[in-house]
Amino acid sequence: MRLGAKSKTPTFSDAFLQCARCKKTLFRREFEANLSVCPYCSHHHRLSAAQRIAITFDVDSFVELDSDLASDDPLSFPEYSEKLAGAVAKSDRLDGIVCGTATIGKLPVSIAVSDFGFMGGSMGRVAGEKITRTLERGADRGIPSIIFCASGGARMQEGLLSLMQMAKTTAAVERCRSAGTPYIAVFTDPTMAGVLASYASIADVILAEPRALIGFAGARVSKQAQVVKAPDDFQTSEFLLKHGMIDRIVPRKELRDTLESLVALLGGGK
Amino acid sequence: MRLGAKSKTPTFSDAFLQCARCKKTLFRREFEANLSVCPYCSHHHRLSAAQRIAITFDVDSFVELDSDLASDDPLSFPEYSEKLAGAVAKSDRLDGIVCGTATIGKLPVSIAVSDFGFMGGSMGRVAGEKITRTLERGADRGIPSIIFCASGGARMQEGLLSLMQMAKTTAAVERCRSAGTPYIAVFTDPTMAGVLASYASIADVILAEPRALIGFAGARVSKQAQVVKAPDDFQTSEFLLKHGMIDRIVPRKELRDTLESLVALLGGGK
Amino acid sequence: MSTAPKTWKEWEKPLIELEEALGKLQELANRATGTERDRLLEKIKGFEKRRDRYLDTKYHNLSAWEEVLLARAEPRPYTLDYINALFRDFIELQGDRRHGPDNAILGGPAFFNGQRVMVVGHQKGRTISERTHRNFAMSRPEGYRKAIRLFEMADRFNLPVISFIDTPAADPSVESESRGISEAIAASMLSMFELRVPTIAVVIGEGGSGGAIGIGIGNKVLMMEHAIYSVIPPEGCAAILWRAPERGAEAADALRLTSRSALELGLADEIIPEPRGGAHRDPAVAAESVGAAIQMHLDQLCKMSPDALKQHRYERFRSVDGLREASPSDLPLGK
Amino acid sequence: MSTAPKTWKEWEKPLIELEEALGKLQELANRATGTERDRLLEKIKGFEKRRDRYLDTKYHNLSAWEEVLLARAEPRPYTLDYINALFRDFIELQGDRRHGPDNAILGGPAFFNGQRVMVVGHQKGRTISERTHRNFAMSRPEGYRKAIRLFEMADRFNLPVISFIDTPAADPSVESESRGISEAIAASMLSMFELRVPTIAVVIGEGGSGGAIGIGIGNKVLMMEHAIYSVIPPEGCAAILWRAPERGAEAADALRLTSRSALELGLADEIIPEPRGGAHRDPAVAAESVGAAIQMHLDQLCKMSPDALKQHRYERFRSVDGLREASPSDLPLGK
Ligand SMILES: [Zn+2]
Ligand SMILES: [Zn+2]
Repeated sequence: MRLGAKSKTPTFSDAFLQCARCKKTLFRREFEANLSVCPYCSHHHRLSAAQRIAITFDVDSFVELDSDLASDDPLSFPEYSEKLAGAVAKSDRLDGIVCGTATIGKLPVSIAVSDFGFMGGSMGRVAGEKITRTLERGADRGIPSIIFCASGGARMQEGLLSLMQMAKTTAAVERCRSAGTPYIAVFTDPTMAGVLASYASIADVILAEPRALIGFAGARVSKQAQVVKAPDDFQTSEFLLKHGMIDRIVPRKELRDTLESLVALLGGGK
Repeated sequence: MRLGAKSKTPTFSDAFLQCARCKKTLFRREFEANLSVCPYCSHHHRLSAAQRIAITFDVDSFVELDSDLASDDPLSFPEYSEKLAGAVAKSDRLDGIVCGTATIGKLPVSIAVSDFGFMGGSMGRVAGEKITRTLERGADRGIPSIIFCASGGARMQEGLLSLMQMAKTTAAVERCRSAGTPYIAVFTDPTMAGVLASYASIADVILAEPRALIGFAGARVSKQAQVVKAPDDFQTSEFLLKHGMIDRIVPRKELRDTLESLVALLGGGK
Repeated sequence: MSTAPKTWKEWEKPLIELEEALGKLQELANRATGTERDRLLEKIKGFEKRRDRYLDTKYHNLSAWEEVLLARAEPRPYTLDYINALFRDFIELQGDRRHGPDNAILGGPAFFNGQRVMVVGHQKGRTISERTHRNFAMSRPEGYRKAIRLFEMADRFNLPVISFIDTPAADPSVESESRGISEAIAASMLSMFELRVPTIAVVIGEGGSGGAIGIGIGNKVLMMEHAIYSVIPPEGCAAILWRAPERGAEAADALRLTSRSALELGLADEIIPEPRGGAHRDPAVAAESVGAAIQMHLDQLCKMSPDALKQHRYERFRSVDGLREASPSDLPLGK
Repeated sequence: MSTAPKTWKEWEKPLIELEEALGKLQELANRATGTERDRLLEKIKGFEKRRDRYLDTKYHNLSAWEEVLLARAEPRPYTLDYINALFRDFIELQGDRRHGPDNAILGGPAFFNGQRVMVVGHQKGRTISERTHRNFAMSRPEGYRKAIRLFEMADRFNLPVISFIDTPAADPSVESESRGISEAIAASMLSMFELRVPTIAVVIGEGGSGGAIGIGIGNKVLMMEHAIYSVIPPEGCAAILWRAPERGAEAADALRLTSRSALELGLADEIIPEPRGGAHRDPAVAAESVGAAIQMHLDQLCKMSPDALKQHRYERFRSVDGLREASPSDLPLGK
């Protein structure tokens, strides 16, 4: 495992940092003990995949799989190889999705966690493949799948191949449905576009962290298309809850328990 | 068959009548040749079950079934026996639903037609039973079912037994779904309450005649509950189409052809 | 009939007086000693007997109209009270994936005596703001569509469905009609008929017409002793039939909407007895009875195969009115 | 690249001049006689050859960007043009049973060469009012939910599904987001994966990202020769990557969005050739080609069992990117 070898939190100094929302100065130790949630404004800062896994699943239960699947540049898209190499170097990982198996409350689950730090968590062939394998593992082993979403959408540098990931991952959700294995999605900041419009939105149960950005269209597109003025909470967790698109908004500190209960309640297999 | 032995159209004299909507005087012969649609304002006047069957299905193809099922008074509800006897005497029928088999474009169908003239087409035990048998016949024989709705809702004089007809008829729709036999509903004026909220609304295809009254709540209840002012077309075919609840509004003169095509297209059985 | 009560509190008046007297006696007894104390305790016992006798007599002889008023009474336990008492780890799931949350119907998975189940129910409110929040337990289309999601999930994950019914009616507003309240109710029933897991519906208070049966397609339909189940509110029935909504008590009689009538008509499978004086006098005992009844039926149903459960539910509602095999001679008006 | 055309009409200019000249010659020829007439007819033949040569050369060598402009051209045949040409007794069914009609996606049952099928497709408009009515073929959530209803009906009644894809994108408005456009697209794809009838998707013009693939889960995915299929509009791609929407032509190249690229990448199963100069020059011939291709694939698919069809569709999309069995050594960056 190379989990989070180089992951970073918003820096200020080594001992302090600044809340990305209210800009207050925070003790790093306290902040991290508080799961990277600001104690003043309760802003939920983004987590790396490694951090997420550490605070969510049973200690040392995570076994990473498919970590050797590496994104490549199938279309020879301008500047893509360089960007990809940069992301790999920065993260010491080959793709933004970390997946494998773990336990929660001692129950086995198939999991995937998206790292927004890796090219904005965008979904190319490899991200789609890892999500698909995660869901298929859930279906094949008769265990629940849990996916933490964090993505700007499809990775356009892989063109139509990226679009096809929407279909492929959806096909994997269908496998879970046929197998009768639960699939729980957690929307974290941000969950957008091609990811939202495929496997993310058709989970059996959808949880979201408070005030995450969640939407179909990028802000620019959306603004152009606006006849109706967008409400203040547009494309937030709260907006989605209000429109029935998610099941609960769960503060980070309750997320582990909620997932544990859901896994126990929805069980695995028929 | 005693179809429509005593059925009536709005009277004025023997040769003339008055449009119920625009009040213009109409030649009865022309009016009937025009399927009881006003040539001036195109108001679709209510039809008796007999008239409906005559203008819809292949000539002489209708075979009535279950005509001997008679409504009774299971709760000894005040004044119900008398009302029922009156309706029977007036219509020379035992219930408001006329059902059986017929052909349309030479293809066999299981059909039921509600007669608003019989106690407002209200659904008691017998109406529910006849609808249920109609749908079950469709499922069992692998042929499409067609139901013409016209009802004020459940028949309250049969109390909870009437409410149970909502469940029973819905169960019959489920049988059609399982059997893969199509079920087409036609909403005619009026289609309300317990009928709309059960078998009517879950047909595979829903057609409606223009400007029929269609709704869940009676006008009185609805008015009390109104926070929002009702739009002018509230509870009409046009309102339902605008809200996605029906598939097409079909003028009476095109209805036969539309049904014929649908029956041919959706076929029978898997 | 013009003297029909307007609220359940009317017949509780003598009771309140009795209980006030009891309270005073108890105070005196607490301060008294010796024979005086014994005398007071004796008196208290006597008063308690009188109270119990009154409750027994009154609550076993409520008129249909009084049952209506009691079924609507605010202190009665609501769905969440039963969930809190009988279920563990209930996780409410709110999305209908179409329009928005509905607070008049809630639901989610939970443990019931250690068994994984899906629970769905109408929820009333007690305070004014709760009631508004719950829309008086009158569900909008999104409530039924959320229920459908939960039913389908229950089917996929093999969770028995327990539904609690307690609604005056589905929401009849213009908005509800715009979003297809009729279709939502019908589709919810249809979805329950498709399930291959056990379903148990418990009418805990008001079983109000389409709004109630929309989540009421149980393999077993149970009713609390003082619950009602009706095709129309008696006031509405009186208004339509006699243009006299004030004749609700008469209509209540005619509609045969009590649990006893439903059992006699074969439309309910069991009556769950309530504690002396109604569920609200001892919610814990009431919940215990509900829990025991659910468990008993659940045990039976869980022995059946998925296909058998679906078929059983179909048969139950197909035959519930005794007409299935009807031929002319069965019916008085038949020829 | 700064000289990239802004509309397909730019490269049709020489053509228009040619055809004007042709028209004049024809007029002269009509009035001429004898050798003069022969000379003119000869000249006409020459001009026609030049026109055809121009069309052949030009239309076989369009740049990716030109393909984008052509795919968006208003005279191209739209879904309803193909339905009218190839299907009989089409009955449009409009209800989504949730919110309202959607005019950007239409569908219903119809006969295709005598066979009962379900046809669903995006619909563009030509006049300004048609375009507004069709919301520029940008479907709202209700369009996809209507499509789901039709897919499920097709499955129940054993009708193969033919979908025509022609949309710039799904509608990205605030209203669409409020009603769950993302969920609707995903659920529509999911529904197509569940089908046990043949599905054939034909990209006839613009295959615009999620809005396109939402109804694009075919056992076979066919593309018209001059259709495009892209994860993002090239202008949007250029705007995001280079903050220069005007560099759409470059992005179009990079995105590999032409039918030829899709075929090469294994993402399309067949390219349907268009008449010389594009489908709009001879819609009848174009429709004939589309019909023939559909019929050919339909014949093959109809031989498969319902379960095999579902599995086939899953396999197709599961393996489409060649990664299914990928191990590290397959990939350049793998370690
Ligand atoms: Zn803060
Ligand atoms: Zn008129």
